[in-house]
Amino acid sequence: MNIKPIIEALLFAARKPLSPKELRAVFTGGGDEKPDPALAGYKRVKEAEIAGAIEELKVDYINDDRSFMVAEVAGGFQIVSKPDFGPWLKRLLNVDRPQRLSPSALETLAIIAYRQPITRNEMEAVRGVNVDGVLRTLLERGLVKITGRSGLPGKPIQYGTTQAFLEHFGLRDLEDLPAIEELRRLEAKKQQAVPPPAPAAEPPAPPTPLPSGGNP
Amino acid sequence: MNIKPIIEALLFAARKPLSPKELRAVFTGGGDEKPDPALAGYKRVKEAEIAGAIEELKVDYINDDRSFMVAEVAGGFQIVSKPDFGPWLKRLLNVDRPQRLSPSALETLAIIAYRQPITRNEMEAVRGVNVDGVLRTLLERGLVKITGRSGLPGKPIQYGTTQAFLEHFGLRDLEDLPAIEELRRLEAKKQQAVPPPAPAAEPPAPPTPLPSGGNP
Amino acid sequence: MVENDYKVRLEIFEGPLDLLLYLIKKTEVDIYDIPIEKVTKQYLEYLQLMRMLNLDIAGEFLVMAATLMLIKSRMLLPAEERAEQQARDETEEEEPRWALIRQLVEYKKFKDVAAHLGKRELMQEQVFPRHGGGEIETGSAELPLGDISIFDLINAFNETLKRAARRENLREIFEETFSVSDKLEEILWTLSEKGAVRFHDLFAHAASRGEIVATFLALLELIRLKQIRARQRVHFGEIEIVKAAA
Repeated sequence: MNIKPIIEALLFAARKPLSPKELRAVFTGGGDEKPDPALAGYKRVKEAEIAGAIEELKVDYINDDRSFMVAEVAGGFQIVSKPDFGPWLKRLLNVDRPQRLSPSALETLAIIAYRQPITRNEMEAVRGVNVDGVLRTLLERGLVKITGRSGLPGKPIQYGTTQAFLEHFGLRDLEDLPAIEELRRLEAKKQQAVPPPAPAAEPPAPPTPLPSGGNP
Repeated sequence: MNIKPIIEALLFAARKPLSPKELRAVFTGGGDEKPDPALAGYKRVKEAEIAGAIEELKVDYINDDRSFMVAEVAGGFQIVSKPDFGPWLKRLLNVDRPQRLSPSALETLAIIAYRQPITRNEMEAVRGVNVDGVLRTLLERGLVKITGRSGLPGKPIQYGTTQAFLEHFGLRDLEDLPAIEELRRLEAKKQQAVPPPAPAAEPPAPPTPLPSGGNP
Repeated sequence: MVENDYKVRLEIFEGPLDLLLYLIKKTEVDIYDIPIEKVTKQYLEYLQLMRMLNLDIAGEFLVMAATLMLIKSRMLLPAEERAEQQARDETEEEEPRWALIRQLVEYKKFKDVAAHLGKRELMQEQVFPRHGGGEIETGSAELPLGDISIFDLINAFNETLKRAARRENLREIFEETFSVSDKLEEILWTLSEKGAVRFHDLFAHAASRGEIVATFLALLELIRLKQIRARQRVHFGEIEIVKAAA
């Protein structure tokens, strides 16, 4: 009946430092509605035994030169990474953070921001290339969302920017976008003067060959 | 210049599985504004070296009989507790792990996993029943996502599996599913050979009244 | 449409194909050599049983019954007529019996994979990452929001309709049919991307009254299914739609 491996697993997975008392409560099974019979043999584990096992673990990690150690924090024990690795872990957080947007993602995002609500075809008409992958990235990053459906034939989905978009770019609101008024006025004039530029609405959506599988 | 301890610290501290690529990004310091000179010596670490170090860690934990192991999940590596300690950890964490999936959810998920991107009608053709409710559950649980639209008439929505799907089942990647090659090939052949049979998808006419009982 | 979507389904079998597989297994025959007559008889008996138990029989079960009857009737044709029929089948479409067998074989493969996934799920349940897999505390705790009543929702909906009426004067009115189940998906998708969304944002770009109604029905349905919750910081304030806790 070796409790060390169990304690190791418990300290490993715990969300906070565990005191010997809390560890003991796990062994005695306090609060379990239907106690697992496999765990019943440990009911009489004493706090001193638990403290002893923790001590052994401490020594194990030192002897094996692991990158983590058993630390005593706020009256409890916790497995934490050694301070030496701090700079690396800081970098990891950077890597963990979503990467910067690609130029084509930015371009598409700008089109959406200024012309929302806008369908995929309309984006493609402006950019001149397929936007499937880029659009999916933007949706996944939460910068763009589905806002509804257009009244055009086939009722294509329309997209718009999100709150996260504003936050990401430090904008107060959409009006905060550079020269949006000017762009809009330009657009309005165009629609009045010339017959609507055909490309935007027309292209009967080349059956967009979707890249298989999800993207990262 | 031993990278193993660094990788151990990184895997230990990360909140999600890390791929060799992500680990390498930590070494090369991508995205660091003011690179720490102490870390500069590792810029040229190769993915193969990283994979090798991970392999060593794996063996270490096995030899030392630790309560955790290096698992390969969703294209990355993660240190997780061994399954043997599951009952203890459930007690400690008092977790209500997400409910297990129903048989029909598992079936639908299997079809999506192998045939993605796939439309709802295509799923129903394989299962022979409506998948509305099940599909909604899968979307809600984040195991499945919308990946785009098919080029078929009506542009039906297409679905695929997510990263969370791989994590939920502890799969390395989609290739980790049994006989995935075989099931995919079946599909490819069918599409070449015969026009797709449209079985259960569109029940023709009202369901014919049943003749009572079995007649010889 | 809503009722159809949520029709209670027979739980014992996952569908007609599942039932057929069960019958084939029970009679211990090769899937490629199904004794159609026998299996059809058993299948129909099962449907009878389901009726007697007052179980709601999904339409798919009835469609399959019709298919089985069709196959059976063809097999009863005299030999020469059958050959004729087969020739016609080859030119037109696949013989229904082979179509069914192929569907069964394919379905069975996925069913096997599903069983495999079920095992993996059980195994994975025993494995824990650090911090119990929970999010590490970020410190940006949400303000507690009070749950709101259905009346608050309807009020908000009224507001939206009024605003839409104003919009419709300006815009063209599109005759569209928005399906509730599409809206369900859009809402769930939006929430899975964003976590929460303001009530009005859901309607902000609605093109027509029909779309607003569809969206609203989808919202009610999701609340009923306890998949989402509507919350409000202050009375008559902005309503927020969030995913229900798992």
